[in-house]
Amino acid sequence: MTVVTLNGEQRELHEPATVEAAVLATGAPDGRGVAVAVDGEVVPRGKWATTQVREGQQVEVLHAVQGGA
Amino acid sequence: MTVVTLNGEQRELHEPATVEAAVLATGAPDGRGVAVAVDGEVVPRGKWATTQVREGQQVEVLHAVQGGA
Amino acid sequence: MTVVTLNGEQRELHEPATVEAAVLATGAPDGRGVAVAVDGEVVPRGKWATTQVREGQQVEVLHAVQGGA
Amino acid sequence: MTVVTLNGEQRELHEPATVEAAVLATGAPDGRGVAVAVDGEVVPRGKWATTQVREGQQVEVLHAVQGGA
Amino acid sequence: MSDIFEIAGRALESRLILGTGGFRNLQVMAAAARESGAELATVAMRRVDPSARGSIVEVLEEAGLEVLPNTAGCFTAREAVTTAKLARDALGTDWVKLEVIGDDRTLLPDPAELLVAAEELVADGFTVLPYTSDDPILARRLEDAGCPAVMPLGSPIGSGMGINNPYNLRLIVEQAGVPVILDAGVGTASDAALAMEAGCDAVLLASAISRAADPVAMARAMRKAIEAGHEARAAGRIPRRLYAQASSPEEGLAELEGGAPAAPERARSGS
Amino acid sequence: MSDIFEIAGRALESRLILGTGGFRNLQVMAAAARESGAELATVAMRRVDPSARGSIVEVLEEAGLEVLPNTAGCFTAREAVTTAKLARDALGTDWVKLEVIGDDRTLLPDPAELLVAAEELVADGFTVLPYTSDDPILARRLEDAGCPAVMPLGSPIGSGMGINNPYNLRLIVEQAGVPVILDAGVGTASDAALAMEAGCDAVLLASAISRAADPVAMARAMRKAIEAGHEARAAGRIPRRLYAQASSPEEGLAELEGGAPAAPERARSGS
Amino acid sequence: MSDIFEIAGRALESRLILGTGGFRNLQVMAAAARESGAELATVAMRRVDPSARGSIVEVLEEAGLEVLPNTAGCFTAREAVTTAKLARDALGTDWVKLEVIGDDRTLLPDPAELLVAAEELVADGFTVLPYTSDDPILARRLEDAGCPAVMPLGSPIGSGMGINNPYNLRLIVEQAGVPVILDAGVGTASDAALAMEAGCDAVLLASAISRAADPVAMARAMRKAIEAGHEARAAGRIPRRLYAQASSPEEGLAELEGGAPAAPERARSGS
Amino acid sequence: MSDIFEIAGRALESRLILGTGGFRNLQVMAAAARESGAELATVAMRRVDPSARGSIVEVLEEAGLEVLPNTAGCFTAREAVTTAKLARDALGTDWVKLEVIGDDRTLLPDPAELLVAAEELVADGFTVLPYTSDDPILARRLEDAGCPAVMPLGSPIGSGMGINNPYNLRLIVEQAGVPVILDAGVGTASDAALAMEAGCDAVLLASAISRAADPVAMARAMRKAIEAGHEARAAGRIPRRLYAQASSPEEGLAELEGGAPAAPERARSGS
Repeated sequence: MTVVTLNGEQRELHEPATVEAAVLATGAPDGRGVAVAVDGEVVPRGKWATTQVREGQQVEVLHAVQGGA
Repeated sequence: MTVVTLNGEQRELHEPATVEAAVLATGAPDGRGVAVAVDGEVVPRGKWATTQVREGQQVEVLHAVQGGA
Repeated sequence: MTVVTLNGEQRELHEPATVEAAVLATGAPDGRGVAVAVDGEVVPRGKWATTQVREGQQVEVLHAVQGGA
Repeated sequence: MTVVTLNGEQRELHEPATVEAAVLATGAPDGRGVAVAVDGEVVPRGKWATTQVREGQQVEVLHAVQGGA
Repeated sequence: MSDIFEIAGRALESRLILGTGGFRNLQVMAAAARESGAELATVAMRRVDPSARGSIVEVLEEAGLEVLPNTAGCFTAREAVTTAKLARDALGTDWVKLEVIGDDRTLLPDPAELLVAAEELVADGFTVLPYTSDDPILARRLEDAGCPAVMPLGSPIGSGMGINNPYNLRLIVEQAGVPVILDAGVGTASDAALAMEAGCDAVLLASAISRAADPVAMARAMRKAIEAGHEARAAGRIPRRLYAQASSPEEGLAELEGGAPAAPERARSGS
Repeated sequence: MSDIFEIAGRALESRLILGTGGFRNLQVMAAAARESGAELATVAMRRVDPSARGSIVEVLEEAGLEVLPNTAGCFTAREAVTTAKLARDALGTDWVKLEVIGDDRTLLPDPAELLVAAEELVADGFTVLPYTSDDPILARRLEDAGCPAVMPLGSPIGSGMGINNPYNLRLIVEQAGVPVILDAGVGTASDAALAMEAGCDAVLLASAISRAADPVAMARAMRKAIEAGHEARAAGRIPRRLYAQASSPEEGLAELEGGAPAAPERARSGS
Repeated sequence: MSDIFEIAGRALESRLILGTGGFRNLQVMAAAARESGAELATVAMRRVDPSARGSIVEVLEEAGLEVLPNTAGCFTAREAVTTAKLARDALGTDWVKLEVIGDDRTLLPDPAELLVAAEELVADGFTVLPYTSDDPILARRLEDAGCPAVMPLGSPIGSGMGINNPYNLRLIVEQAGVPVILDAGVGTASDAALAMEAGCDAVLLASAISRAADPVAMARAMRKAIEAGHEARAAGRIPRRLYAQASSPEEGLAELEGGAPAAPERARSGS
Repeated sequence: MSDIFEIAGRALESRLILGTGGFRNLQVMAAAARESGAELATVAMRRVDPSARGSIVEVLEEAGLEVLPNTAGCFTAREAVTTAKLARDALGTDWVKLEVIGDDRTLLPDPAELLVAAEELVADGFTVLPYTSDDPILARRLEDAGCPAVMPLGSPIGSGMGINNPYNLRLIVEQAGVPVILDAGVGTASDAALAMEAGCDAVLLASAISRAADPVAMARAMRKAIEAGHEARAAGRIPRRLYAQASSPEEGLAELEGGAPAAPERARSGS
């Protein structure tokens, strides 16, 4: 188990704790329209499956919403 | 007795019901700084003593106050 | 001959010097869209033929033009 | 002789070509109210006498004037 | 500001009234008139000029506009009343745009003469549309006198300064029981939109269109601007607020600093 | 102000860009978007919310608009740069509307952080459209940094105050070698027309439409206002003049006094 | 704007005229009056109230001010004329500040009634100072009627909005052959300065002083502001220019870059 | 706005700071300086000119003013920093009015270069008074950088346009923890009064005085205007209200119609 901060909340990820697993854990239906940053660095879609997230890292999974001028 | 409207109120004036009597009835200490209109016509100070007011006339006794731009 | 001021100019009108004659003298093709004032008084279309203009009168024959807000 | 650009003009300075010499060469009566930069670096008053200026250097001798908001 | 625009019981589709002064020629006038969508166009009464080519009345009617005579050039109630009667006789209409000018440099209306002329003409059965100053009291007196609309100015005729006193215009609109038509002063599209947003029912435009470099293009622009201002008022604009209102959600903001430096904290602390 | 409106070589028909913040829901947004005629709509990047219904990207694409991600909510260059990169990865576009906010009460941009972020993103191949203050020098620095357009504010986001400093906007337009897009502050139609008359190439509208009582009607009004302002500028407005210019012929005036009294003479004598 | 300020041949030192309405009591009024430097103060005519303590006339005279009766509260020419006659009989002055109000919400003057009252009072030998709108034509008619000064408003009495239509005020000043006294609307010092810079000969102030948090301090501020505006006009202000004018010498600039980088060159190249 | 005006712990009596650019000669400058009451006057640094007669420093000191060097004419942080150091060496003061210009046509400040220069000079122990734009965020960044006052512009140097964006000035004043000194743009007395009413602590004036037709008279007018604006703010101005507020008592009104006709009733009924 790896504990990370996923979109601001403490979450446990089962091994292998990849970015892809983190994305699924957010409940994003599929990855379309979604992007990920780990500790403030973007992890390109192509590397989700092969990028491990480590204990205590900050994972942000974002998508487009209404907003802004 | 003559009943007139003095500064908007029904007032009885003893005979002789002159403008001068009306002015006194308003409680104006003396006539200084005061002017009078009867039924919308000015009665000059000099004619107060000799001008009779008739039953039902409208007597206005005015003086200067704070006001206006 | 009757001399009048027609639209600001001295003009001689042959007898009978009617308003109608004055209108024609202005070169207005026909009376359509035209109105007449003699000495500042309007002479209705219906009375042109029967209204005489007298020596020295001021006859104005107007029509609509571009102008104004 | 050392040739420098003194306040924008080519000037020859006799040896020893010090900053002090340059200041005098500008015709500044005395050094009061004056400051000097050589190649964009300030040379404090205290070092004028001991600072040599080298061939081709840009010497600026400034003082306060009317100006600016 | 109702969505039916009626003057004296007569419904109008267009909220743009065209003044015909200043056009190079009748052809340009007609083209601009069509583009503007106007249904009414003002005309002046002048001495017959045999040399003049073409009848403005016919040209306007071909373009589908009706003629509204004005009393431009009159400096007294008497001149204006007589001119109105001449127009009625010449053009067969008892509608008149009443102008009584008080000064030939500013062409501002003369309040007292205007009121007298309006009362006389109303008594004589005219439908009187008075060109007035932006004085709210005068506008009410004209309405009291029986004018079925009031036409306050934004600024002097042909000045292109726009609306010099929006506050007075607002008072006029608030109090008016008849349509308010902005007359004179409009320089460009935003001025016309502003007038409609202020609650005017229509705008009269002459020089702003006729003297523009391209009158036909300006006519189209003005038509859109008047519709835009009228629709914007109906759509309910946002209030003016002193500070910003975020239009982006505050929740769901990512933490992307990876260790926030002082800068953003300071910034967020606001003032 | 040319009549082809291009950003970074991409031609746009519509001069209205839609901000999506503040709409009650996606349906209203889509209806207003259609009515506005916009081709581009900005979106913000936020944390995935599984409960959220409907994808804004799909709704906008159905309505025929393309998505332009913004960096709303970012207070530092670093946050903004990362957000832009996330948007590129999520949405497959290297266009970004760059916002770096300096204060959460006024949401005014931070000039220094903005410039840094713009330089970084341009270097990384982004097409950067920066939301900037109305400072003409900052606008030029952003253009010098490689931004293919600049987006000065009229007044704070959502304030509806309109254009607080028309003079600065004018300077920006005069000096700009890239399109100028007014961003933020518009409250109603005349504000948008004014921006176009000042020479802006386009206007970005969010709250003015989304928070109007009737967003769809306001979208239509704004579309007309922007066209009106743009066409009015092209049509060549009349100059502002201090005094009136008669729009009626001075010649051909009738003499209707039948003996002119003092009044009109006095009047005509002017001042 | 001459430097001697005379009304009807009477020279005045102070260009501030005080309105007495709105002061908490006569003591505050007297203190503010002294601080203001005013020589004239307006008073209203009302029914005798025996309970009232102190005579405003005596208090003003002690403070060295002369009384100028007004016709505040009158809505018709007839009321105003009678009130002026009563004031003459009560106070022994044939000067009157003429007010004929057209609406009790805005207290704006009624142009037609005002003109009638002015003509009657002038005929009766009064020195008539009319409170008028900012309509330049009405101002001229009042001058033509024999008023030795005109008192246009900046905005409604007590509104504190300042000068709503500086353009009209400018026209009034340009054309007037008598002193122009701004009356009503001033809110703070800069409004009063602005009026004097526009060429007014004096300013009448009531609420702006009497209802300020500290009337005495405001009286002092207004006195200075009126002097400042008057002196600034006489001193000849710099013209407004669209671009900057360097106030530092361009010659004698040092070369301090030690090899100028691109930045300053770009900057200097301007736009 | 406190009533003690202190910059970096140094108390100043006068809220007028004089810029010395634009005076015909040192004699006129000295006379205006005395009349203005200023205690500080800015000077520029330029190449020694042996032909120049008279030392500005001596003339100012005789007139009782202290010299505040500026960096007028600098287009980069580097030029400005070096100029400040030269001024310190020449004049023995570590105070500097920092100007870093971004464009030679508008002389507007360059925000990024200005911030860099301010940080460097503060680090070097200078008391930095930065000439800045009216951008509230930039003003805060300068305060954060350690500037003991900020000097936002009203409009470009020498333009005489006054305060182009009162809203931004208001934001700067609201948020500032240090004195705010309006710098540049003032044209006449009311502009200076307005700045003080907006809450500025002082005003810097150069062209407005030095290029006036009568600089000495304008100096006196400006001194009064600044005091007037400052005192008016302290005195608590009346609020702006949309409608009038009668300044005459409603009670005690006489009935003078002798049978009231319709007119006044209609009038009183208001709208």
